[in-house]
Amino acid sequence: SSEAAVQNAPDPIALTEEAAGHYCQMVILEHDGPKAQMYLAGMQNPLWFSQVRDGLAYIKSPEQSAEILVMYVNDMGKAKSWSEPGDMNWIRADEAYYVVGSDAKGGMGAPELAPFSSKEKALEFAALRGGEVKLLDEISAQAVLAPVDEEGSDQ
Amino acid sequence: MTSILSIARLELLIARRNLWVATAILLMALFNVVLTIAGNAPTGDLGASPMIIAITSITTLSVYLVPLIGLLLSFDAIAGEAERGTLTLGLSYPLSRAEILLGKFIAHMVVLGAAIAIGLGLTTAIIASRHGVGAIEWGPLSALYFTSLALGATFLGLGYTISSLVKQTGAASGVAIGLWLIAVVLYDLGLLGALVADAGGTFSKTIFPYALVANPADAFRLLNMPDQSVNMLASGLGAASSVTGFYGQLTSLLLWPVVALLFALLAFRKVEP
Amino acid sequence: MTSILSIARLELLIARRNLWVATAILLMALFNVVLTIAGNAPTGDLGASPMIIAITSITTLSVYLVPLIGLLLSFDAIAGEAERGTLTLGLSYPLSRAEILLGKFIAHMVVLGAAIAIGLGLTTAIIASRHGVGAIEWGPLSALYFTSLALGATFLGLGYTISSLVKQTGAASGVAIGLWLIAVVLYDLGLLGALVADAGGTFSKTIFPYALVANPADAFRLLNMPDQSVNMLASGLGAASSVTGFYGQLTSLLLWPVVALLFALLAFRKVEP
Amino acid sequence: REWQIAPEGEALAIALQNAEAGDIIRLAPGTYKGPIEIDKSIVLDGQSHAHVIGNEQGSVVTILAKDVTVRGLKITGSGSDGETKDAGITISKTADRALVEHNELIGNLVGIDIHGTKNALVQKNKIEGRLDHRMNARGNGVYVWNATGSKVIGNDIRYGRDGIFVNTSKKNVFEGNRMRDLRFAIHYMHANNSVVRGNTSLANHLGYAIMYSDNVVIENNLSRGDRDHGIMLNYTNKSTIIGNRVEEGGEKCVFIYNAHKNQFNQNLFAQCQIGIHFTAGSERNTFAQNSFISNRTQVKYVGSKWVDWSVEGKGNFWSDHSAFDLDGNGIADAAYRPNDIMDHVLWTQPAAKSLLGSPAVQLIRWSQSAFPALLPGGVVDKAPLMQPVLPNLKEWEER
Amino acid sequence: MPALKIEHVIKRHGTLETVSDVSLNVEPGERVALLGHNGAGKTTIIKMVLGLMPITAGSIDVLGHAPGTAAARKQTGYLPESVAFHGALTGREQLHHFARLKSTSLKAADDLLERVGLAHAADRRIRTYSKGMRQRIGLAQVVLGQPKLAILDEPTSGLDPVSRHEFYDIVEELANNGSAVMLSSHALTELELRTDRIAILSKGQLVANDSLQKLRDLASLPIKFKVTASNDTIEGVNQQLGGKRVNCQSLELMCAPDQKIGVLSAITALGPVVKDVDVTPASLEELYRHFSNVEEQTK
Amino acid sequence: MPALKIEHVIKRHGTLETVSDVSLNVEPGERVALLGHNGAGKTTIIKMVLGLMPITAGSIDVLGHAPGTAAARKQTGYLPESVAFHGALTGREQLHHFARLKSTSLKAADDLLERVGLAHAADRRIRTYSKGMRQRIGLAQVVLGQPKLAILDEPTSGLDPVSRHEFYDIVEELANNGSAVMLSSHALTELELRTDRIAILSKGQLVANDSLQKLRDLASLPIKFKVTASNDTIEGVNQQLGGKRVNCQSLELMCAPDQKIGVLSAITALGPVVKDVDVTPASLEELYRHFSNVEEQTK
Ligand SMILES: Nc1ncnc2c1ncn2[C@@H]1O[C@H](COP(=O)(O)OP(=O)(O)OP(=O)(O)O)[C@@H](O)[C@H]1O
Ligand SMILES: Nc1ncnc2c1ncn2[C@@H]1O[C@H](COP(=O)(O)OP(=O)(O)OP(=O)(O)O)[C@@H](O)[C@H]1O
Ligand SMILES: [Cu+2]
Ligand SMILES: [Mg+2]
Ligand SMILES: [Mg+2]
Repeated sequence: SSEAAVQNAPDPIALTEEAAGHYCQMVILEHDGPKAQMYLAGMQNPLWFSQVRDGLAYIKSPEQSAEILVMYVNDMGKAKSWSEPGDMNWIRADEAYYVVGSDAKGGMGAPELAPFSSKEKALEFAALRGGEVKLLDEISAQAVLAPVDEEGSDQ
Repeated sequence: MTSILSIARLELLIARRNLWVATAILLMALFNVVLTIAGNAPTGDLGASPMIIAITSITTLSVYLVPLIGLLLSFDAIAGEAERGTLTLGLSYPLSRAEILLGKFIAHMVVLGAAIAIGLGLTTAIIASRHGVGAIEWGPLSALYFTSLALGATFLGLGYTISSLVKQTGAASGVAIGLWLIAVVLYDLGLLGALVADAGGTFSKTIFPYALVANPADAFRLLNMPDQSVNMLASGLGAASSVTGFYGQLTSLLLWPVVALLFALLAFRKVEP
Repeated sequence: MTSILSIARLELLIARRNLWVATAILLMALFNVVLTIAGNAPTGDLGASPMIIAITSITTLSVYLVPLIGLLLSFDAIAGEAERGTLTLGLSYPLSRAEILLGKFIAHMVVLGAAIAIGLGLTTAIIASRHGVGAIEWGPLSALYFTSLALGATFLGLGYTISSLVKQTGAASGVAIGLWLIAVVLYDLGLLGALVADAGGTFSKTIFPYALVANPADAFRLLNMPDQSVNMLASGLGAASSVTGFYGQLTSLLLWPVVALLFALLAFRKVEP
Repeated sequence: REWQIAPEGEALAIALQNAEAGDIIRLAPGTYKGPIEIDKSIVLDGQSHAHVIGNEQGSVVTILAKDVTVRGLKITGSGSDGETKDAGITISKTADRALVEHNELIGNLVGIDIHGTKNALVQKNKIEGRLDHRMNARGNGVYVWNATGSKVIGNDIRYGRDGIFVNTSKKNVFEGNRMRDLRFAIHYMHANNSVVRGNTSLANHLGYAIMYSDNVVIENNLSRGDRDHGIMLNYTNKSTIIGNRVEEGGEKCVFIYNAHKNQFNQNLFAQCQIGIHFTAGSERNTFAQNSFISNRTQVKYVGSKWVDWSVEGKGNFWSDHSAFDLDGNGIADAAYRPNDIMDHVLWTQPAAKSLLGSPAVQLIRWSQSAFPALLPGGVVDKAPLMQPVLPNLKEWEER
Repeated sequence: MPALKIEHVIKRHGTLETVSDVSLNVEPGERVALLGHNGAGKTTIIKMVLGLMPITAGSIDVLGHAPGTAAARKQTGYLPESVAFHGALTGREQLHHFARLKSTSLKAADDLLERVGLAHAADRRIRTYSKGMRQRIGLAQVVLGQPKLAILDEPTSGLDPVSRHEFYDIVEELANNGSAVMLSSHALTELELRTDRIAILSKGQLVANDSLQKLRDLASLPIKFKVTASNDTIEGVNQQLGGKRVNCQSLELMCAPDQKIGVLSAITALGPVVKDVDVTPASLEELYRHFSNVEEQTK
Repeated sequence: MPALKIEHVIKRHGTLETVSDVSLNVEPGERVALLGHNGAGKTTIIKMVLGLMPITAGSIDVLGHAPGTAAARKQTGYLPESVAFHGALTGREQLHHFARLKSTSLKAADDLLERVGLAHAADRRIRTYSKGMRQRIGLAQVVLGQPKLAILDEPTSGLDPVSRHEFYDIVEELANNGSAVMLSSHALTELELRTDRIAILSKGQLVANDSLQKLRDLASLPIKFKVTASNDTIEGVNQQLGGKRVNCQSLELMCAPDQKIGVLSAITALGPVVKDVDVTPASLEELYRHFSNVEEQTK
């Protein structure tokens, strides 16, 4: 995105009780894991995503309902724990390091990409939980768009 | 003034004898009636009034038909006289070239105006007979009428320009059809292509809104389309939206006839009979 | 024969100076290239060769463009001469009217033939450069070429007919555009309407297939889209082709130019300069 | 033994304490003080005129024993703590085979909480949630958590958050319920191998929200006037959606996000802005004999692959497909492509909306029907039906 | 056998009869001029002869063929009254084309271009030609291929005096080579020496059809003398010669053609008193008027 | 002040110079004829005067205004060399239109239709008019509104002899009312009595510009006598008069204009031997050729 977009980008806001996931329509405050918020041109309030994966899926999907101004994700390096990702530790999605392919599950149970502002913390996480560290542009669309079908996941 | 009117009178006479008037009226009437009746089939979902539905389809149609009729009425205006040899004498008369153009313009506007009026009149009559007089919405109807006139006037002007520049009827008709293609289809196609290629970059935000409204056919369409999705767009365009909104569209549509006639005058001034 | 060729030569000269040749070639080339390039993009299980895809698109395009170019080349042929006053002398020369028509026809066919050939040549070149020379299928390509010529010839003939009947360039151009609309758009629309109204009755089974093939534009389309899978994707009227079959379509397409030229001759015979 | 209890003093509490397994406690008309706990396999029958009022703390009726029946009570006055899931009736982990029927649960945070129970049967209750609080702070009509073999049948649920919220449960049946004025009518999370059949969802935000679940059968349900989506599949696989009727919806009749190998058969999707919106990662779903009628956009699918929406020569019915069937086999002679290149442009370039209705757009639209070469990938129905196969549903019957 | 035989031809446009029972022959080698007021029907007759217009009644025979047949047109050259060419062509291209149509050599066309004085402009577009230059192209194309019958509708209109003479030279050459020439014209003077016969049309009817001399004799119009003397002698001259005083120095006399020499002698007999004498025979125009009026009066 | 003042006007088309340094005035009430071979540049000059064509160099003043200005056009009447009208209109409609443009009464237009002899065809489409009839519409429109300057490019082309006279009557009327008239023509004879001054163009240059009489004097071309005697006497006549034998009955003599009477007396002195004498002064055509050739030779 261009310089103008950077300057005009709205600031992130704290997660609220009303925040409902863009895809699942559920209250996302109740759920574990990092979240994402996204501002679209011409819209006052951000779109919320119950998982970072879904936010990235929105970005990487060919559909667009409006221009994306900015997306923020929780910096899991500053989160209290996986289940308490934090209120105001938002970082720009295009500046984050993501751990892709770890065993971490998002708030709803799908495989999750863990975002960090610091590359070191990301590497640390990857060492612990598996996966590799990638920048936004390096994440393939397939990684967030491919169907999730975990045969053995149900009891 | 009498001179201009006399020219207009004569042109009308010729247009009538050449069956242009009948053709234009028939075309507009036919398509309007078909669209109005087709649009009134009970689909019943969108919740739009029958009048608005009719106006939407007629707008879509008019984008094609009004420029076409305008160009067909005008492409022969200068070239035809030059070929027939009547121009030499005409230009020696105590009328300025502007007056000659104006006379022809008035005549052709009368033809166009009559054709559009009859077409819309039939639409109104059909709707009134099916849904009662209450279903008629005079606002959008008259907006459509007057913007159609402006659109027609633009293409009359451009037609005269072509006719003056080319000076041969055969060639003029070709160029006119080319212009029609460009203005009505290819221009927007280009914009669309640019949008896709640009993928939300600066073109989409800064140039596109102006480029869109700069085309009189687009300005006309946007002005007459009540579709909300179109107006909603303005919000996404930021600063450009105010310029390209209703007033921008109206300005474009009102400016174009003037500009086109000025072009025509400049081109006509260069014609040596 | 020399006379006919001399007329053809002269008409070609005039067509070249009037930029008709350039316009026709440019139009065909532009659209063909766009379609060929665009048609080579999609992936997936369409199961057709790039050549067939391109030919299918170009066929559909040609249904519109070839008649249009044909009519634009021809509408002025008689009316223009009548208006310019060159017809009187021309008709006193020791050529029959058939020969005069034939001369013009040859010239216009050369223009049309060149335009189509260049368009198809570009298509072939693009495909060869992308998929190798092996991807070129000469059979469908030459079929498309010659049927395009037949389609063009038909509308040249009809254009001469109009030009002879109307005798005024301005009016002739209007009638020509009307004919184009009817043949290319409204006729099929009417058939569709009849099909809907008839709802599978006798019309659909007995008259419709013949009515469809009776339109040279439809016959042309059916002839060039024989591939059932592509046809399924392309047009809703495909199934009717099975009734009249290849020979029916071919007969229609080969008969039409002859009939159109006969019409033209009859009309031209009636012209008093 | 049968107990006849009048609404006086601590009679109910005493009866509950003294009853033995197999006893029947019948309550005379009148109000009874809650909360109560049932820890024996008894039948508590309010005979439709007994009203148990909780103290706004915790659940009003808690079933702890197996094989308990709670019938004919009016229950109000639960607590409001979402964490502890304060409910009108809580069927706890130990209360296998509970039968809860013909009760009227009004204004409780959660109506009935099936909490880790096996084989509970909840039927023909009338549940009205709260209208205070914000939607998200309200409770669900029936909350099914970690339960197996539950049957929720014929309940009439209104107000509150979700009508039936199923979480981490399996092999349940949800049948013939009516849900109105809710967020989701039925909300599935991590609930496999269940059946959702014959329910009615009216004017909710979302009708049937199936998430993170496999092998769900969604059959013969009705969604009418649901604001966002009629049916939503979110990370849901291998499910069967058959014979449902989604109509007069708001945004989308069906929304599919990252769901695959699902089967859609003989459903009706009518009068929505979008018939089916098909997004990322949704593959190998099959669609046959569905009817798409008068949706503004029948299908929204952005993808460069061709997806055939017909199964063994039978496709779907599309109300906007103007095709013919000259050979009379019931299958249209031309394929149907719900989306064209223009749709793709509009979905990817929102600014292009201003060109809607322009000749250029019409040209492109027309080209897609005329020039197969210009088609982007997308949904193709190679065997569209000429006649719709409409699902036959029983309308909800008022008791 | 005449090259052109027009017999009892009638042409009607609706109820309007524009040619009424006209019969006229043109023999090979003969030059016939068709005269008549505007709208008399000259062009109409010509178009019928060429088969460009159907004949309402009567018959026309062109070199033994029906008008408009290929055989007739093959041997006919025609110049329309308002000749026009496609402006985008050059004169040479246009004439070469005509040469090909008439199966004549291109060399002949080039020679003709030279002959009608267009060699210098032959490769310019006809669009830039002056009116007379276009007319010359028209003339050149008639002569191409030595037609057996040449039909020229107002061939000299727009031509300058010198070209006119050259044109009639060409016509004479044609006739000498055995072609029949029918031309319509309003320029009477030039016809005097350059045509063999004159046919006068009036309101669609043929009112005269003979050689100039015969017509003169038929009409026997008076000859006019203009005698100029000095101021003081004119009175006497007038008394002696009679006639009408025009001004103080001259008078006008008329006499029948056969008295011409007698009158002349009488004038010169007056000696040096007479300063000048002009003798004007009845002009072709008077003859034309005479015949046109005869028709008027008989109506 | 002249109504039309052309000063050192040059016109070039690319490298082709079609009008070279022409200066010419026309006074109010004066009738000037513009002569010249085809392509001499007459029409070019006229178009420049009307402002229909830009002037390459020099200046033109029309009634005190620049050519082509509204003021100039307001007082100018013009007849193009190939006048044309829209065939779908009737003569009356067309002339009424012109009358409106010139702010003249429709009655005047109707009267003019009568005067040019088109009253009977006034309500027919111009498409059906004969060439001369169209030319008459053209003439009528020039005269409409009594222009101060009338520019007529070959006005009599296509007109029959009678209409030609009527046309010159109209021109005379115009001039008498103070209009300046400039007309181009190739019909020399008719100019003789009907114009005040003759300007001859050759290859874009003005080679003569004076009254006919003055031009005659300037050129002093010989007078021609044709003497006819009987077969047997011609020999003697020839010996006595000199000259050239034309055939066995007549001979031709030439003399300077001032010897005319002398030669005539000599002829008549021969008495009855002489059967006929024709006296032809140098025709306008010879005069025209003379001046055109003078130019040729000086080149
Ligand atoms: N547009 C032009 N380009 C080049 N030459 C031109 C153009 N217009 C006229 N001429 C040339 O200018 C010359 C003068 O033409 P003009 O029409 O004035 O002749 P004219 O004296 O009127 O002849 P005519 O008696 O035949 O009417 C001609 O040689 C003509 O070919
Ligand atoms: N199509 C027509 N319909 C009606 N009248 C016609 C038609 N064509 C010609 N006329 C009339 O026929 C008459 C003869 O016309 P024609 O052209 O033969 O005259 P012309 O002798 O050639 O005259 P000119 O000397 O003016 O060329 C005219 O009165 C004319 O108006
Ligand atoms: Cu959920
Ligand atoms: Mg004539
Ligand atoms: Mg000229």
